[in-house]
Formats: sequence, C-alpha cells, structure tokens
Amino acid sequence: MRYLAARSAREAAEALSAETGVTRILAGGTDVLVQLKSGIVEPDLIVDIKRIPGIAEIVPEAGGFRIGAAVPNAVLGEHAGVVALWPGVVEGANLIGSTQVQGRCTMAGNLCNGSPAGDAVPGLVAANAIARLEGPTGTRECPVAEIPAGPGRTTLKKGEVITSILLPARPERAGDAYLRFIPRTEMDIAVASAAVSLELGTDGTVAAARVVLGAVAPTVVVVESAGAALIGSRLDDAVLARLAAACEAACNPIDDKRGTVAFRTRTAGVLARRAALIAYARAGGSK
Amino acid sequence: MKSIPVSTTINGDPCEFLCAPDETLLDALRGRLGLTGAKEGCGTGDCGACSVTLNGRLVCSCLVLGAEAEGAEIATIEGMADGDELHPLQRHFIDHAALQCGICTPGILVAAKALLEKDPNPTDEDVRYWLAGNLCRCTGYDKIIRAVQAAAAEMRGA
Amino acid sequence: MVKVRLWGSLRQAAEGQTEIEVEARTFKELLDRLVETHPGLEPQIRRGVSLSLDGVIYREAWFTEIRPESEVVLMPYMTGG
Amino acid sequence: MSLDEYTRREFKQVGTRVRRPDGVDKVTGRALYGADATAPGMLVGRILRSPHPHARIVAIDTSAAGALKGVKAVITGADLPVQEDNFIRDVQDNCMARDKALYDGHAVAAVAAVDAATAKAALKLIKVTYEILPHVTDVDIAVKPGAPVVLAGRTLENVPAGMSENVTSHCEFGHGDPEAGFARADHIVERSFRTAATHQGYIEPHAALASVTSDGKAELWCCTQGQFFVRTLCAAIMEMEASQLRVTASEIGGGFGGKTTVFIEPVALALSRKAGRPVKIVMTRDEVFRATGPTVHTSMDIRIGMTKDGTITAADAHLRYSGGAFPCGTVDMGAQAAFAAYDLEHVRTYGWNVLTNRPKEAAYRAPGAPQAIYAVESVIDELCQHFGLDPIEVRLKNAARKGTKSSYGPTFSDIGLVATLEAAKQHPHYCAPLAPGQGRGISCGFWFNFGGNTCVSLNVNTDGTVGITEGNPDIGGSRASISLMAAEELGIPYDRVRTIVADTSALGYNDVTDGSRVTFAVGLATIKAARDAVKKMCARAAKIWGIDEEAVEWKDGAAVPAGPNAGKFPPMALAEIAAVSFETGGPIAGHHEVNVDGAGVSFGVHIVDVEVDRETGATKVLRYTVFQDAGKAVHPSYVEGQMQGGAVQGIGWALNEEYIYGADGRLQNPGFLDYRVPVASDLPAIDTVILEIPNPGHPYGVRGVGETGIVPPLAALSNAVSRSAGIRLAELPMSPPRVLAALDG
Repeated sequence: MRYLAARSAREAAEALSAETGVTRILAGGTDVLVQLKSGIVEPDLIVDIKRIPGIAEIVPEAGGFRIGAAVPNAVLGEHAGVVALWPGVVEGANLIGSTQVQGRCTMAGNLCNGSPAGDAVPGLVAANAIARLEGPTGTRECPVAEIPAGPGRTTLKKGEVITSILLPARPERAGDAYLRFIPRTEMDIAVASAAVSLELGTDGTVAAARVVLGAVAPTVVVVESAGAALIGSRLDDAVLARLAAACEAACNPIDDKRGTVAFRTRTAGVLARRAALIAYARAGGSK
Repeated sequence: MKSIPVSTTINGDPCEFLCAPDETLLDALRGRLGLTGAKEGCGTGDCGACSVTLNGRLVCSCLVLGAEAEGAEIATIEGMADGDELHPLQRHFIDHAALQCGICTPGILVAAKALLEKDPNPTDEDVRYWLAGNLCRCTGYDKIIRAVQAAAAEMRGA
Repeated sequence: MVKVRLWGSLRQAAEGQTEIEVEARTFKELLDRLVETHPGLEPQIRRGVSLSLDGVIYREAWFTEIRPESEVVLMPYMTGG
Repeated sequence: MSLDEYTRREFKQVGTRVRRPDGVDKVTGRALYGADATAPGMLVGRILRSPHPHARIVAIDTSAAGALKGVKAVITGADLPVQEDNFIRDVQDNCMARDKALYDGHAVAAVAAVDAATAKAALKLIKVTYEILPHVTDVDIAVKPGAPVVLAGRTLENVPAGMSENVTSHCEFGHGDPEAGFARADHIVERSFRTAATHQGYIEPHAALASVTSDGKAELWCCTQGQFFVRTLCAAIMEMEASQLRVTASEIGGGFGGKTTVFIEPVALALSRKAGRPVKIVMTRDEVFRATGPTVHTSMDIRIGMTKDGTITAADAHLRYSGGAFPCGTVDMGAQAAFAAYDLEHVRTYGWNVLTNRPKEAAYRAPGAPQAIYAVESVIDELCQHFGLDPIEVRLKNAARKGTKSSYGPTFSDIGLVATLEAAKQHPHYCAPLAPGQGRGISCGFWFNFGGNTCVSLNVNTDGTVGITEGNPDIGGSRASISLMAAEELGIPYDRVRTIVADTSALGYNDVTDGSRVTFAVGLATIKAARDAVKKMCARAAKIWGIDEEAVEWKDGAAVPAGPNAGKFPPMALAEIAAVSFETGGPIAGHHEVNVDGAGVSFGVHIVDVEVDRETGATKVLRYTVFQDAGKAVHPSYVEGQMQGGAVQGIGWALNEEYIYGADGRLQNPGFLDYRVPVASDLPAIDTVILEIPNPGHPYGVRGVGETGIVPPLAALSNAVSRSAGIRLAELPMSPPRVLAALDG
C-alpha cells in the first residue's frame, strides 16, 4: 500500500485515476480505517486529501456555505453560521460516531462511504446540497442526491474526489431537522432515519417541503409524496398521519442484525413525523 | 511496503518515527514509541480506549494513520501529569474509585480532559454524552461521572 | 450413620432413593461409602461434587467432619465467574 | 472451615475508602496489561479461524505459509497431543480444532512471523480443505432428535433415553409435590422464555506472550483471572511439568469470568516452542467475540402457582441451556439458583445442557443464575400484577430465611434476603412518584459465592513495612482490600502495607479469581497470615523481654505484656521488632494456605424505573437502585463499584446485548458496534445501598459481592417495561424491534 498526502485536488484526482489497483480517499478516515482493520479492503493507494489547501475550510457563498470535504463534523458543529442556517444538516452530521469520531469524520466521507444509513446524507439531500467534484477531466457540480448508488456504492467516476459541499441559501422562514433511531443513545448505526426541510409561506403554512429517509432502502430515499402531504398545512395530526403513511409506503428495507423490515418501516414514519414538527418549529411555524 | 518518516510533537517533545503506510497512529505509539498507555480495545473506533488528542482535537488513535501525524501535535495519557504531580482528573479518578480494571481509564481521562478544556462546567448529561464513545465495562460509569465532576469543580475553583 | 440427601437426577443412580444413610464421619468417608453402596453414583462423584453441611457449601475438603445429626446434601461441583 | 470465624470488632481501617495501590500506574498509563508485554526477538502470532460453523477438517496444507520469508513457525491441531481427559481435551480442542471446526471462528491453524503483516500474509497461504457439515446454532432446534449432532458420544449417563445426542447432561433439583401445590393455587402462570447469549465484554482483548526455551523451560505472560489454572491447563496441553512453566498474570483489563480459561495461551506456547523464540498473540475484537467464551443461550419454561394472598404454592422450571460446542455444567447452577430466593414447599427444576455450533461458553458473573432467575422473577411479577399485590410484599411473604429448606437442597442458615427486601421497601426510590408512562420493576437475585484454594505470604520488612504476596489477579481493587485487612489485623497504617500478585513460581496454588472469592478468601488467608506473623512477633518480644511467649499479646500494632503479672514493659511496635529481627532469630513472615469454604450465599434486590417509547420500542432507564448484603464492606467504594458494574452489565443484557447468528451459522455482530454494551449516555446514576450482615464464615464478616449484582437487572427491567408499556416480554434482550412488535400485538 502507498500513502499519498496530495497537495492539490488535481494531484489527488490524477493519482487516483492513474492507479490501476484498489484506491481509497482518506479524509477523516473513520470508515476507511475500519475497512483496513477488518480486511474488507486492501488498497494499493490511499490518497489523503486533508493537506489540500482550503479543503478543511467553511466559506460563506451566495447566502449559503461551502463546506470543505475535509472539515471534521466537530468543526462543522462549532460553526455558528452553518448551525443557524441548516441546523438539521449539522445535527445529522454531529450524530455520527463518538466525540472522538466527530473530531475526524466528514460529511463528504459519510456520503462517499455509500451507506444508506449515513447520518449526514438525508439532511444534505433534504437541503438540496450540491457537491463539487474534482476529476480527471476537470471540475463538476453534482447534487448530493445523485451520488449514492447503493450500499457501499456511489456514482462517482474513477479518479473523482469531492472537494466541497455547498449548502445553499434559504429564505427567512425555513427550518430543517434530522432524527434517527438507534437502540442505544449513542454509538450505533441508524436503524431508520428521517430528514425534513421546510419553507413556510407568509401565512405560516408549509410552502415547500422535502422529506428524506435513511436506512430503509439501498440508498437514501426522497419521499416526494410525503413532502407534498405537508404543503399548505400547519402539520395537524391528519397531515402528519399522511406524512407517516407516505414514508412507510416508500420504505424498502432489509431485515438484519440492526432491525426488522417492520420495525424500520414503522419507525421511519414516526421519525419523519417528529422531525417535521421540529423543522416546522425551527421555521417559526405555530400550530 | 516502504516505511514513511514522520515528524511530530508528542506531549510537547519533538518526536520522529518511521511507520508503514497502513500503520495506525495507535500502533506507532504503542509499538514504535513505547507509549502503551493508549490501549487497543477494538481497533474500529467503538471503544475509545486509544483516545489521544491530535492538534488539540480528541480522536481515536486507531482511526488515524501514523503517516497522517506528520507535523501534528499529539497528547497522550503519558503527558497528562505534570511530572510527579497528577492532573486533578487523575487524582479524582483514584479518590472516587472511578476505575476498577483500569484498561479504559487512560482513554477516559484524555477524553474528559478534552471536555473540561472545552466546557469547564458540564452537566452530568454533557459528561455522559461526551464520554459515550469510551466504553467502560467495570464501573457502570457512575463513579466516572462523579470523578469528572469533582475534578471540574476543583479546576473551576483553581 | 448420616443421612445424605441427593439431588433429583441422582435418584436413578441410587435405585430411586432421594436420601441414603451411610456410615461416615468425614466428607471423604461419605463419598467412599456412597460409591461402595451405590456404584451408580460413581460417575458423578468422579466428575466432582460439592457437599452442603448444615447449610454451608464445601467443594473439596475430605476431612470435613460430619456429625450424625448434620444435614448433609450432595450438590454438583460448582464454579463462579 | 467453620461458621465461627467471625468475631465482632470495631474496625479502625477496614471500611475506609483508601487509595488503591495501583491507582497512579493506572491513571498515568504506566500499568502493564496483557498486550503491553514485550520480549527480545519477539514474534507475532496470528490464528487462522474457521469461517464455517460446522465442518470436518479434511486436510490442512501449511507448506506455502511455512515457506514464506519471515515465518518462523506454523502449527495445527496435529501439533498438540491427544488428550485422554475429557475436560483437558475440550479446552485444547477449543484452542485449536483437531478433526472438526465446531463454530464460526474456531481456530484451525496458527503462525508466528517476524511482524504482523507477514503473519497475516502467511494465514492467507494456509489451505484448509473443509467438508461442510449441517450446523445448528439454536438450543430449541439442537435439542430435537434429528438435529445435526455437534459432538457425538458425550452424553452423560443421567440423560434420559430418546433425546438428541446434543443433550449432554441432565439435572433435577427440588422437593415436595409440585402438582399437589399447583392444585391449591388460585392462579397459575406458565410461560416460556428465551435469553440470548451475551459476552462479558471486557475492554481488554486476550493477550499472551510465551517464551519456551530449548531446555524445556517456559515463561508465559498473559491477562488472566487465574495464572495457576492457566499453568495447569497449559502444562497439560504442552505436556510440561508445572515447575517448568512460570505464568505471570499481567494487569487485567476486565474479566467477569471470561478470563478463567485459556484460548490463545497454549497456541502461543506451542508456536514459541516450535519457533525457538518468544511469541506474542493479541486477539482482535472480532476474535474475542467469535472465539472466546460468551454465556449460554437459553430456552426455559416456568410455572408458578399462587394463592390470592400472594403465597406461592408450587413452582417448577424446565431449563435448556446451550454453552456452545462443548459440554458444560452451567445449567446445573441455573437450576439450583432459580428458586433460591423463596421458601417453597413444592418446587422442582429440571435442566438440560445442549450442544450447538457456537463458541465454548465461559463463566460470566454468577454463571447460569441470571437467566433462570430472570424467568422466575418475571413470572412472580406477573402473578403480582394478576392479583394486584405489591411485588416486594409478595417477595417478603415468600422469602427464604434462616431455616428455609432451599430449592437446591440445603437448609439456609443466616441469610440476608429479608433484610435486603425490607431495605428496598423502605427506600425513597420505592415510593417515589412515577409519571404517566413510566414503570417500576423490582427483582431479587441470588448467587452462591465461593471460597477456594488460597495462599498468602506476608513479609515483615526490617523498616516496619509489610509486603503481601497473594495469587489472585486484581480485577476490581482487591489489592487495596487485602492491604486494608492486613493493616487492620497488624495495627499499622494502610500505606505501610503493599500487596502484590505473585506469579506461579512464587506461591502455592491459588484458585482463579472467580466466584466472588477474592476479598472473602484471600482476605481470610491474609488475616490468618497476619495472625501468624503476629504470633512470631510476640515470640520475639517475649525473648527480648525474657518472658514467656504466652505472656505477650498484640495490641494496636505492638507487642505488649499480656497482664500485670507478665512484667512491666513498654509496648514494642511492629517496626521495633522488625528492626531487630536479624538479631532475634531472622526475618519475620507469616503465611497461610487453605481451601476456604463458608463463603455464604448472597442476595440482592434491584429497583428500576423506565419509560418505554411506545412508538419506537426504546426503553429509557430513569432511575436505578441496588441493595446488596456485603457482610462487611472492606473498601466501600469498590463494593459499590461491583454493585454498579454488575447492574449495568445486567441492564445491557436486558435491553440490547445479544449474540446474533445468521442462517449461515456465522456470528453477525462480532464487534462493539453491533454488540451493544451500555454507553455512559444510556444510563442514570446507579445508587447503591450496602447492607452489612456479617458472614459467620469470615473473621471480619466479609461476603463476596462480585457476582450477585448481575442477576436482578434482567427481570427488574422486564418487570419495569411491563408496568410502563403494559406488555410482558419473554425474550431477552428487549431490543426495540421486539418491544415494538409486542406493543403492536
């Protein structure tokens, strides 16, 4: 195995595309090193992107924030601006692993790991976040929602590296929230999760909504019908019931050591309902 | 695999070592530098026994490559006491019987120190969540929380 | 003579009896007499038994004195964690 | 040993919260644990493990591995001797499979190489030809005739005919006529329960460093609860004489029963012998879960009858325990412990041990008791709910007490159950108000406690300090307790005594640190060793004073004339006698060797409040209080620590911890990510109430406290969940999917 601390995104992309063997990109490393330890992968090349200038920075951009791919989630959580604008995205990112893991793990890494249960991903997808990628043929932008391809797989092409993620601007009355279910209070992988992002109209009803579920299908799921169910409402009980039902209908989970199909389906609806209420309150909505 | 030379500062002292590209910081600390205070309980970031700080940030040294430590400042349990004077956390852990077997203790002390540097006056719940990545199987955590709070109170008073 | 109470599954090895009377003054004598008089008990005794004497459990201790009025209960050999 | 050991006394030091002698080492990272040992020229040992739950090993080709540069030794089961004795053979075959791989993770070969990377590469070059056999990992399937047979020919004579060959032993305990008793009951609850296998979950993986030299001598450093037992097992497996094998116990990073046997130690020795160099093996966490000793998993049927005033009229239990691929006797202990807390006229328990393709069970804190008592205490709670009776009152009404003929045979002498229940009943926790949706559960727990073989040497140094050499690894602060008892007995300050744990060449045999025995048994031997030294010091003083030995007694750390007739001499302190010991006859030491009995049984009562999230099935533990009799709490902090640690392990067992096997027979969750031990944020404070009812079998009244604490939480949690959510679960763990499924009916 070779270790390369790339000095530029270009160097990283070129090294990755030139390598014929197995490669891994090292940002926080909290998934990659676990894979190394367990022997799941034996890379020929590891490219550490943390020494690329600017890649560990958070920069305001067009009313939103550009989050460098190597920004540890603990740093993200300490950024008052991002927390105020996208609290749900940050709470998802901050739920990953322990305090120790938070000191290393990144949203981009969570996305590239390809797990349908990644805690950072539903919030990013609900936020319509855009990833910026450096690849052998240059730079491109890609909605975060289009990156997951299945358990452990992404749509990234060989040699492509995410260098940053843009959290867009949002209107005045907007809020988001993320909830997951785990058996303990910490340290588990989500058994089911839900992110909800809402914008309210001037009348205080929901004008736009995006509901995203995690851990209930091979990738995170954007549940259009669940979002639609909230439009024009103040989240009364009947609307929340329709939201939960739409979420349950969108679930296509597996039975495994972490949860059953029935449990994941049921809790996905519950979490979406609870997350919607939190997002609504954050947006300034009142019932 | 060709070894990589790494220059770091460990517990305030400059330190150079060679490590394999796939070698973790934990293995380098324990195997190459004789700093066996950090323990490997899992190797996958689930137990926290290998906790150290890297540039002031609490991490699991099993989830860091040795090569990544180039230019970094690392603090381990071995650097926590000031000479023969124990850190208040260390003292209170002994006085409150916050350790039984002691294998998780170095990691918990390093983590608790990082907490108190960030928040000198945490609630019990803050301490419990901060330390959720440090497994202890002997104590049921009760005396650990009490010891951290006693040390925090002393440090605030100082 | 002392009365020795057996645990349930030893009954079949002791011709259906739950209590056996033997002449013994110590734990060792008791085990020897039991094996002599009830050979069916031998496999279990060889695997190991504990002895409760007036409510106190003894795991080995051949020379533990047994008085005729003592309550003697045979138990499987036990270990802890 | 007798029941007249105890004499009432006022303690000066016992009962104080002194600093433990290993504290500074452990808070500074200096303490040396198993994996911290090194030796010159040390090789790295790694073990190849079967991916199959059940397979015949047709052939193992190690030639390519052996030829790899840097590989110094390769061994397989064929390198170890054929053992006659069943017990030793099982231990050995568990360390290294011989003919069959019996579970996922079973060791089949091992290598020693110059570094970890080479060892890992060598493992990949070992070619094992397996003939895959049908497997069974579930006790209820394994027990049925026609199930795949894990090991043939291991059924004991006590197993009724016609059962699966996986049933290796049967036991039955009890008295009276249960059917007659059930006929008198106003209500009978009959329920079947299952409990998952759990793991002790010590944070320190097993580690061993072995060095065998060409003259047949060997050194072994390892983390173990019993270096002497390790020597016994390894000497048998290596066909060595005990005197040639010195085993040193490192500091131990948790055991809880799981480090009472060997797994890698004989492998490290065999590799070292073959390589001619020291070999260190450290298990990965994955190996710890797959190939050390979790608990039994169980299936149980419980039936209890009660009258409407809360009197239990009869009880019976059928227990099916599986301790994995080798026979074990854990069900015997479960069957004896099941109803121990109750005074029953009619009671019967039946137990069966069943083989499955899982790792060989090891002890875990009160082995066998938590499972059976969980089932029994759940049914008693259900009866309390049925009749609307207070659960503590019902337990008090039926509690075993002095004179009760126990369900396992003997008549109880002084036991502390009633006092413990009374303490729980009067505690503010028991009557604290609960919010809607919250539930409170209680449970009793029981464990036998043991004493065992123990040696202690106590050396009086010429400067008046004292060194104690004992032979039991300190897993929870026992060196502090032992020093305290010596200081108390000698009448010198605690900090003038230092206790160390000896290697196997320094002391006679000591039983494993298990059965809650150390503070009790080693403490007893220490007190007697101190008395031996005192006797010798009195004799020296008598010589110096020129009076009879009988005319000298020991008081407050000094020899004094026994009365006015003995003469008028000022007290001669220990330090003064020690200072002139070379001149008065030589060094002074006391010692004591004994096989201790009279440990005295132990009871505990736990109260827990929980709240179940009815939409997700998650259980939050809100408040927890432990009540337990310690006889005499030598170091109260570490007594509390045992009670708190046991309670939290039990909480984990009740709520989330489980071995999960797939249909392929492979363990699905061999890591701390998915084997979910409680984390700090899962828990409230764990309050403790120590009762001190002196144990007549110990000079200071000490009773073991280590194990009982893990017994009550299982049912206490289940009973609390029942009262919070209105559902009665009969399977552990009560993981959220199970709770939610029960709530959804």
